[in-house]
Amino acid sequence: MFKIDQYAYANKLRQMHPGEKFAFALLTMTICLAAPVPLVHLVVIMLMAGMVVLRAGIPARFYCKLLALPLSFLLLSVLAVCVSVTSHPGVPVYGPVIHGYAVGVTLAGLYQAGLILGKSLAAVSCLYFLSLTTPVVEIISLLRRLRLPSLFLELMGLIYRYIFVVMETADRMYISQSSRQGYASLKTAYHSLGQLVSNLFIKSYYRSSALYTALSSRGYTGDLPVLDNSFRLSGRNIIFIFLVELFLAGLAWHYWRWPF
Amino acid sequence: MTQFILEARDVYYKYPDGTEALQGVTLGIPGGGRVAVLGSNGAGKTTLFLHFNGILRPLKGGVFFAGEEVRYDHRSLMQLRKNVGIVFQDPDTQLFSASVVQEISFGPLNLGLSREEVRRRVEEAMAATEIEDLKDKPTHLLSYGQKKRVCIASILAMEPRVLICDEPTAGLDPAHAARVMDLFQRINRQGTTVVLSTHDVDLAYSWADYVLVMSRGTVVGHGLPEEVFRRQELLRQADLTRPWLVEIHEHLYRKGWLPAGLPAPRTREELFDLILTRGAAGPGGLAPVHIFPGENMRPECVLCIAGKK
Amino acid sequence: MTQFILEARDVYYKYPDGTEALQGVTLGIPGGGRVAVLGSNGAGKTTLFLHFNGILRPLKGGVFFAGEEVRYDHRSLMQLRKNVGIVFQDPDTQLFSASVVQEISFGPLNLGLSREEVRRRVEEAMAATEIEDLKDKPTHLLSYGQKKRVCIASILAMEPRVLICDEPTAGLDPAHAARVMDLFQRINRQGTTVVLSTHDVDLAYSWADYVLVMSRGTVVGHGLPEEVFRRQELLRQADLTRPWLVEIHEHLYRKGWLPAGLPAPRTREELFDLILTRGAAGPGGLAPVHIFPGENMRPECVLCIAGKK
Amino acid sequence: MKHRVSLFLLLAVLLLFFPQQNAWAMHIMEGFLPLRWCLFWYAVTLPFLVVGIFSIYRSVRANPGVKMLLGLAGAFAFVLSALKLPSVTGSCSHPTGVGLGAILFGPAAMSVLGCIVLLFQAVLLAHGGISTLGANTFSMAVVGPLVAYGLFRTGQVLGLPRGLSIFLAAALGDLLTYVTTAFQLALAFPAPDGGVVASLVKFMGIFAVTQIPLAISEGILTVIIFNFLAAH
Repeated sequence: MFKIDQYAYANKLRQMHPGEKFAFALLTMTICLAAPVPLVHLVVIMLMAGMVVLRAGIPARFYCKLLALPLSFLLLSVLAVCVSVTSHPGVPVYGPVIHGYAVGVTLAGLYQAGLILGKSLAAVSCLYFLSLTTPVVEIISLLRRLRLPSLFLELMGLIYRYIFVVMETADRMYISQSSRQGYASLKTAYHSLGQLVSNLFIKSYYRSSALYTALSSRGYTGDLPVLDNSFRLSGRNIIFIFLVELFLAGLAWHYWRWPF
Repeated sequence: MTQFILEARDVYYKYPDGTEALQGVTLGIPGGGRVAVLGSNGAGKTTLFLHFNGILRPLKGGVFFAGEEVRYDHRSLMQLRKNVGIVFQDPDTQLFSASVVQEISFGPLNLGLSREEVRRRVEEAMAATEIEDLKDKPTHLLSYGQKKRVCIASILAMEPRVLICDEPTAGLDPAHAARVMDLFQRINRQGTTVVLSTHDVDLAYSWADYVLVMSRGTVVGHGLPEEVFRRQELLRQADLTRPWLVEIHEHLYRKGWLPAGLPAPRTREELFDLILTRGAAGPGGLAPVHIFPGENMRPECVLCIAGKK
Repeated sequence: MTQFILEARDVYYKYPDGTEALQGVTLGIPGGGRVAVLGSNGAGKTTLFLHFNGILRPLKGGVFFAGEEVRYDHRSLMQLRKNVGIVFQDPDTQLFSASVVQEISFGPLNLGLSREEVRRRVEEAMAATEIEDLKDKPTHLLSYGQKKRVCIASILAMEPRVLICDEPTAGLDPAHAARVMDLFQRINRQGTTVVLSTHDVDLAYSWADYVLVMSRGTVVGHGLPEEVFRRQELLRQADLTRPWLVEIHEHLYRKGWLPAGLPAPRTREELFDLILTRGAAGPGGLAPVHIFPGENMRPECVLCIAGKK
Repeated sequence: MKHRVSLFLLLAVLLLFFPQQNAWAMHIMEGFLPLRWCLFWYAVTLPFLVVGIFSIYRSVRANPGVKMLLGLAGAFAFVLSALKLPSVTGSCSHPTGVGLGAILFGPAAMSVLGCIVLLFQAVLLAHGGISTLGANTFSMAVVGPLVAYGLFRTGQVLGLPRGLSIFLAAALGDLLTYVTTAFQLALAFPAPDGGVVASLVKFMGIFAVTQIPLAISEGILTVIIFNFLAAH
């Protein structure tokens, strides 16, 4: 149902320890966020693309599509950042002047926008690396080892599991409605969607009580203990991650404020 | 071509998740027929049905209704969905409304009919499916069998020319299943083409007048039931078994107990009748009518009579 | 009394919405048996199962496990749920985890076993249900049949003395249904009592060694399959049909083609074997072994040989 | 002021040519906020999560079935946000379910459910992000539900027609979620001339065009849903 999720279960880095992947993604992301160094961002974008496409074996076309996904938000927001409105004649603004206000782009604004663009793409690459190689189940197991509240994690597990079930139900309802012309006009569409959502809610409610029954029959009394998959830590991977982070941090340190 | 009301020509379809559900399906549904589409889980039956209704659009190939290719614009789709109705397998995902009447009127109202016309159709559909007494009941309080009939009524009320039904008897007990199949028989007699998918070979054999066998996204065989179900290799390939009637008939005939030249029986009653009246005659010859011991006789007596014969 | 591992004595149950689901059910499940509970939709099969596991508490009457009445305190319930496992009909309401291993480990962990013991049981259960290769797959990417087997494994891992399964073959095609039934056969052979509900009379007849028939909240008949399925009135009352094998055997026997004194065949193969080897012998006598024409002979030849006999 | 209006119009025209408009634009994407703001919003959100977890914990203690109910509710919320909502402007968008969830489950549980749903949107759909999870949770799972729940309750107390209070709760809950997002962005990126306020106007201007019709759509949908729920 979700391509990212499918790849998470079927990629070449599936058997790598989730802790290693998690640390690699988050440390790299932190360096990206902290360092206003375009070169670092560029290196990270390349590095993650390499890891995802070459090491994990995710098709390059799919990865490119994914990278284009957040562009609509990014371009809109970046527009808001770099467009300035000013009445001070001193600031160099490139754009039309309306009633004495200059509306346009400043050099500094442009630079800031570029910086945000690069930084966001780098951070997104880190997120993609994690979500394309690590199944949600393993992430939850990892968070359990990191001592997050078990209630929160159990809810995460249940929600993740039932997203797919509820989604399929919604899908079937939508198909059944549209085969009966439920979405032929805007008015019927609102009507149908309203019916769909309320029905989906009721179904989910009944399903939750059926699930409670089924789990009670297996001895549920309030906790959901489960056995986690075990993975082996790899010394080589840890050294690799350490070296990469060291290199990125060094790069950031050296080129801080570059090129201005 | 014109005798087919629905046709698929070399249809390919791949779901967004990569499943290649249809891989070059070419088939025709004869107008006015009772068609059974057979195949194991995941053979592509439901995907095919969604194409017949314009919900899915083939990646390659075309779907034809009454000889005309389906274009996927608004008007063409309206026309298609008006004429081809699908009853899905799980009644729970099809029923939305608070009451049975509201549910059945959903489709006709979307067709833009007048209130009176909708009311007439709803009543007719309820009468045909024998659910008049459920009229004001909330749909979620119905039993499984009742829900199934409400689903069928909600499609019937759109008065489609083709009624497609996905696994109509799944989850029903024998008595309810028989009622549903009776209903389809009646609908078909009134001129509606009825297509249904199933993996119950016995049911398909007794009911259908045309059979399509699907396996792994293609049609691997089609024809009259008595022909299709004789092809063991085909059935094996599609993960299906042979109908009881065909198997037992063949065994009796090989053994020499049933004469050749007679068509294979299509229902249990036909088979038992055949055993009763035709059994043990010489090849081709007419069997003498035995005086058959009644059900109330003790088994030993039956044996004696039979033994002496 | 002691030969029953599970018993219900005069159990009444009414759902909060007013449905009177059980109205005085008295029955016993023989330990180590293969028991089929038959009945139409809404006969009360699922409600009964929920009583056997202590999920529902009878309004009147009592449930007994191994001769002891179930008290509804925490310890007694845990004890019961450890010994009686239920596989529900819809796998999606039973599988709460996206990971197969996590899912199976939940029950054993609730029993308070050590991690090593749980791991051992999870592995055994996966081996028994042949799902080792699904270990790294999430449950939402499994097929219906695979989910079903994960559900069964998750109960097996608790090593219950009684395994109850609600409609195990509903929604499965013949090939998958046969695999599931095979699995139950193996589980039973290892000493576990297996109880399943179904409305497939053919399946129940071939598989079970004890049959219970329910209708409208009561048990209307029980006994050995060959006895129960001979009682047509009982089956009609419960909205069931007679198994194919029973019907055909009876017809052949009445006709005098099959000798008396032999037990009715329990599988297709047995029947065809019977026709082949025993057919047309005199009453009670041993039938001569015919040299049977092979499958490759032309039908006419078969007929000639058979006819001359 | 007039000039602000003309700027608004300029951007509005720009946006009409912009292909993708959807409610997911309300999630601040991964890497967009500077590190210190990420940490700040995590810190602000944390107390609400703690309160939410404790409130859920108490409910589960009283009735273990609540856990399954909330699990399904969270899945439902996720699916809701993935549905296509026919917008009055003709394009398609996605409901947020902020108002619906707040009225059905209360704001305390919504903070936890919302946080999990947002996390899954980031991981499964690549909308939002991990670094911005704190900020997004604050706007969508704290402010939105609180506003919606407050408005709904106030409407009940004042004796407004139920439909109207539901509409206001859902529409304004939606709108305030977006205002919060704009505020978060403005704080992180103050304009060189005019500071946070000027920046806020810019961000509001950009998103208002898409969000106001959406808020209205969502309000209407939520009323329809509650009418159906009442009928069942």
